[in-house]
Amino acid sequence: MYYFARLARSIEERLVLLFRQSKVVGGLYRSLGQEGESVATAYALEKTDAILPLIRNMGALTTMGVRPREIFLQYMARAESNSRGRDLNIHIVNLPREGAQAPVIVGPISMLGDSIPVAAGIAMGARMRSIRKPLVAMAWIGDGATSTGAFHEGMNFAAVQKAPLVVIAEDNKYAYSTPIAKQMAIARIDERAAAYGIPHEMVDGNDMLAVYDVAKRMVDRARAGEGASLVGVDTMRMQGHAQHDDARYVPKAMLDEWSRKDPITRFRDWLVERAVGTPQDLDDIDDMCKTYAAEEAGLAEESPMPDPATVSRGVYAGDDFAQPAIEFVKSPFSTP
Amino acid sequence: MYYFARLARSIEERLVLLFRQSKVVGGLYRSLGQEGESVATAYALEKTDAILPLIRNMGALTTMGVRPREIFLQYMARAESNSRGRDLNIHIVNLPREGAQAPVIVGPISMLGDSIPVAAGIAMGARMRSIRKPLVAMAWIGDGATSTGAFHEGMNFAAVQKAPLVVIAEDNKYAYSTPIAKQMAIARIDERAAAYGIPHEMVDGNDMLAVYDVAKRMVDRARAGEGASLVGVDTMRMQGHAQHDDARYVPKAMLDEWSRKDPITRFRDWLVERAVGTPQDLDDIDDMCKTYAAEEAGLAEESPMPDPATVSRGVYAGDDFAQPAIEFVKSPFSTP
Amino acid sequence: MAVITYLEAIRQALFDEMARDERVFVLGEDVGVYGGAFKVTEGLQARFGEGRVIDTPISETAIVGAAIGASYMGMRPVAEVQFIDFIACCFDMLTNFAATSRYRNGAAVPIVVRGPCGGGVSGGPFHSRNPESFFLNTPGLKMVEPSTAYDAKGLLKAAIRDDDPVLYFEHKYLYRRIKDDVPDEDYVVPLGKAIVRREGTDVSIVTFGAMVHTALDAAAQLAEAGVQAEVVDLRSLAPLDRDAILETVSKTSRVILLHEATRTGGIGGELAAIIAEEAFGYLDAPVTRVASLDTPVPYAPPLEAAFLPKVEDVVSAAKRLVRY
Amino acid sequence: MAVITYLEAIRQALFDEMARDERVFVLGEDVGVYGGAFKVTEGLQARFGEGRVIDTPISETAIVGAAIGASYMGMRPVAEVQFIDFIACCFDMLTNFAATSRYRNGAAVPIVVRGPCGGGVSGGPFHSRNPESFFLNTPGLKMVEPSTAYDAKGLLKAAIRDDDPVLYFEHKYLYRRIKDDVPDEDYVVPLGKAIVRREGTDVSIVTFGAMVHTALDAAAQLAEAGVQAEVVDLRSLAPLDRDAILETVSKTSRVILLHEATRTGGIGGELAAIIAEEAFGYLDAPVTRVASLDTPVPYAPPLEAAFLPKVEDVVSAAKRLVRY
Ligand SMILES: Cc1ncc(C[n+]2csc(CCOP(=O)(O)OP(=O)(O)O)c2C)c(N)n1
Ligand SMILES: Cc1ncc(C[n+]2csc(CCOP(=O)(O)OP(=O)(O)O)c2C)c(N)n1
Ligand SMILES: [Mg+2]
Ligand SMILES: [Mg+2]
Repeated sequence: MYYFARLARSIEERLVLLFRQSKVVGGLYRSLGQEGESVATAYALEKTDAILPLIRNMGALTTMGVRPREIFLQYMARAESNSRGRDLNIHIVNLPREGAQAPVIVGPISMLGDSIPVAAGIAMGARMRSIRKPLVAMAWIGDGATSTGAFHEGMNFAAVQKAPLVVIAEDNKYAYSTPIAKQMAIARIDERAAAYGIPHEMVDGNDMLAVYDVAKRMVDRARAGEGASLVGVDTMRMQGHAQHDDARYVPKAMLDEWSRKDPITRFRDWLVERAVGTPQDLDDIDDMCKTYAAEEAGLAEESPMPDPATVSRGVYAGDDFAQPAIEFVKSPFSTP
Repeated sequence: MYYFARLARSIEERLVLLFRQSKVVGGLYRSLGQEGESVATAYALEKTDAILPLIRNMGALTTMGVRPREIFLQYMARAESNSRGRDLNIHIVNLPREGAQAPVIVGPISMLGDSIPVAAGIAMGARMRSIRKPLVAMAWIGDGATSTGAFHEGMNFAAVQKAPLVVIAEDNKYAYSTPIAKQMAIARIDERAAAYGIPHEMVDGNDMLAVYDVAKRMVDRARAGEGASLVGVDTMRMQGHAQHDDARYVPKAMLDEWSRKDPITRFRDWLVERAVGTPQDLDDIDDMCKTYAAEEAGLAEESPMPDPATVSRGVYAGDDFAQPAIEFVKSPFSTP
Repeated sequence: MAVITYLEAIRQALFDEMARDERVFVLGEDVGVYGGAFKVTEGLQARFGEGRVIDTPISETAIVGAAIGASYMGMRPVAEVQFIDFIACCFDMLTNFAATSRYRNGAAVPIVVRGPCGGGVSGGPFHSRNPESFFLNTPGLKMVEPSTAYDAKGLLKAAIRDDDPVLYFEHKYLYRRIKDDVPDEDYVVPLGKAIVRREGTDVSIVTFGAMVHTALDAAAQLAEAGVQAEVVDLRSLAPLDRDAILETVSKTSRVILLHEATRTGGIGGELAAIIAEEAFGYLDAPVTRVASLDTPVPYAPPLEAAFLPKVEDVVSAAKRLVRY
Repeated sequence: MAVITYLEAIRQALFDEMARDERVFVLGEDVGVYGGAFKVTEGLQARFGEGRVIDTPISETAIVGAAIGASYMGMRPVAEVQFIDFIACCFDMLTNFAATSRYRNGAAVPIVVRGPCGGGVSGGPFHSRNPESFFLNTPGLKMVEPSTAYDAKGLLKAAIRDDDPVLYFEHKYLYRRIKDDVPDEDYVVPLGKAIVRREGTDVSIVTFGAMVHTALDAAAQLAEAGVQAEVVDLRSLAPLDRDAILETVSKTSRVILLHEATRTGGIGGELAAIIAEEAFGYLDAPVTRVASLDTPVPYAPPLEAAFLPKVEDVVSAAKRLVRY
């Protein structure tokens, strides 16, 4: 888990450099401070389960083995990216292919909340097709996005259908500039689930072990056919909504307090205490992630921009214009 | 309250006759068995508050003093109806007019759930304009309609804004043919409100006094500036969704059981026990309602159908085509 | 061969496709036990079980969203919108998620979203609309609307087998009012292909859905007046059969665009543009639209009658054109 | 008089109207403390307080629904949709509730729903759309889209004072790219009135929004080639200024319909129909649409450049027409 979280952060740090060189097309959204929960929740899944991440779930992608190059290709809108430069950042899709043992990945569309009904359908569809039986779907949703009608309809339908779906609701204190108090009148985001009659728990999102523990329990019950559930994670968005946003609306004291709770540092300290790894081992991993991210970014830069001649291809079926499949990599560390 | 509930039932019984004579245009939706909760909730309001009833809240209209003729005019799509024959059944609207002390009435549009955000806006708007300060808005919503995204967005916004809104969620066991178990995975409909951090209570919807009691408390707190709340009423739709639906999907035993709990009969028995009225008094009221409904229906039948020449009028402002105002009547009985 | 109603033809298509392909399933409000508000799905649940005929909560966005998700996993969902007016409640999911999925990531969305459209039954402003032009400006969607029982069955089978999201509009006025011969054996009516319902040389009436019958009645009256009208039934609204449109215009040089949706912003505009751009040289008279009035759909019968396009409207428009 | 940006003009209109009329208030996502994603509402909350500049949850349907309800109580709400693409999430509330209210019950809905539309900034499929034709078939709504700072201010003031629901589309590409003279004193640009941006005799380019500038560049190039193009800026998309459209066609007999929305099902269809119906006699050449390609809006700059209508496209279309 340490590696996946580190890698996520290294990828984003590399993206910041590319952004400064204006090689990133459009906006760049950081998950700084939230890498822990993204990784620890996805870590509770099988490598063949389904994920529906949002823009801040880079850690879910590294954990499921998405090759970093894929992410750089997307952010730089290159021809070899999964969307062939047609859609933004981590808007990537990987559907079940004959034989392939890869995870199902359905990246977001920008309309917040829409991924929840789709996640319910993926969970139900997999159950009907008995694909990789039993498949569990995991979807992440921001505090702000839980206010959308699509979230409500999708959660309620998943609950009634007892769909094998685990939803991770991220209270990172803000939706763009809007503080959570203007978003909902409940104290704990997981109470959103009370309206659907499904199990829900709140967890310290910056404590990776605690997050993994809750997520694993919810994933297990989903796989056992006990239906949908929601995990509320208490965390903090440590930067602006995107690079253009200096987030001056966030109280400094709040950031200071949360910076002391950085999930990666906390997990690192725990590993050292428990002597699971020495500081040296962990520094090595850090360096490895930095180098790996740099290499992958370099490879991605070699990919050309899309050919304008292809712009009209693939709107409908019947034209053989296929999108490149996502490449997955094994982690250098054995994963249970 | 007895009178208003009786009158609601008499109006609908008269509508059934008109329907059989195919004088009703389109469908006819009964509130048989639910007149009690519609009346008892609306009875908790001031006569100048705002209501957003749905098709089964005939009792809310009688309670707020809408003249029965208005309802017959609407159902028969007559020229003098509030919608001039342009919209169905109780889709009527009465907005604040200079000087007038009438209630604000915003009938439904067919898209279920849409009335909740509008209700939130009415409550917030009245507060901003300090109209009849402080005005309380009451909206009714069916079990099925609580599954819509519009319901969720409206409830959440009203909660965050502490809008003076009381929502009555009617668990009448079915949404058309769909039993509540296929609609939601919660045992009590009022738990929908747990997602919004607002007070909610469940009440026996066929016990008019209990309903009034809860509704009054919620209305009082709304008026006191304490914000939105939700009342869940446990009741039963005693007929099909509309006249065309024989509801054979409803277990006979269930209907028998509920018919023993008829809200009007129960209230009547209570009045007699407490000697508030003799059986004779109440029979007189019953007859009075029957006769009144019949007279009003007769008057409505005298109204012509709309003139086709007016069909294009009043789509936009600037053409002086005005809709007739709703007529209100005082109840023959003094109301506290 | 059997003579069946438009409604029965739709039911048969669903039945046949579910029997043929286990990936096909139906979801929507009251489609199961009740068999749908109009009984289109009657008997399906009894035959295929609750697992493949799913009664949903009142959640159009969840219905379509779940259909998209299930289709990603290899299923072939057919979602019912109880009245097509309520498709407005899932406009976002259809236009932003379903329509763009293949273009963005090569992820096919083989779903069908079907429901009853149209007026003439005193349904009022919220149970009578014709929504085709809401979706016409969104590439990635397909749309069809049958005018006969034969097409109702053949188009629905084609839509279910198609690999793109298809909106299937069934005109509720036709459900039980029209009957025609429908083969028992399997057949499809290909998407994107119009058909000439009546040959003529003087004026073309390009239309679809319930208005095809209005057009045919008008053509019959016109024949008595010595005017030979050609009636073209588009059947598919996206993609449009440009060849068929241009062919009839080149033949008659006079065209009426007839649709039940309100005039301004209706599909008649797109048709007029195609003709004005590509058949300008053939035209001997102005393109003429006959459509509903620019108001919400009124409820009272006399108002709705004044609102909807009538046979006389088509006849007089045609006479104006031939006199031009 | 002061030279200000298109964005500043919108901000001033909001500021002036809120100062002028206490019933006017603003609601939307991040419009308060942050001043809006594009800073259009910057400074409003500081001046008018949290009560009149309301930060909402992410709930477009609630935003528009609450605006309708507040307008029923006499308020004049101006709702912001952070990117106009998200208007798809309140399509139902706008087309079914707001649009029909006056017709059904004589209940006015004086609201404005505004937001940034359009491409050219690598926004991708979900932050670049032009939604006018989604709404063109719904009577009861009005729509405007300014192309200059002067109109941006004048049209927004007119929209806020109008007694019907108005959709106000602001093209994000123009926000900071164009500046022009705007009076300090109060003025409005009336709804429903187009304006001729450049006089010409050989060909008409009927357009609006950011494409007005594309059209003017094309007209300049054409002038060098000896072709005098007239550029008509519609400004209002509903209701359309039929007289202005017919007048320019009668003058030049050749017309290009230019819009940024994708071609099929775009507003060009309605314009073509009006012209084909009412100006047929004047036309010397086919009506010609220049619009974006029929695909979702692609993200990568080379793709988006190929997708959007370009000056050259207009120039060559014009040359084809004059040669016809
Ligand atoms: C339906 C919809 N409305 C508005 C937006 C614009 N928007 C993009 S991100 C964002 C804030 C999201 O906040 P949250 O859901 O808490 O996620 P976070 O950014 O905090 O991870 C908004 C308002 C959108 N993407 N979709
Ligand atoms: C958005 C939407 N979808 C579907 C419908 C069709 N419809 C009308 S009434 C109804 C059932 C409503 O059930 P419920 O909300 O429980 O109210 P009840 O009829 O039981 O009083 C349905 C599905 C609708 N009106 N609106
Ligand atoms: Mg957040
Ligand atoms: Mg119900």
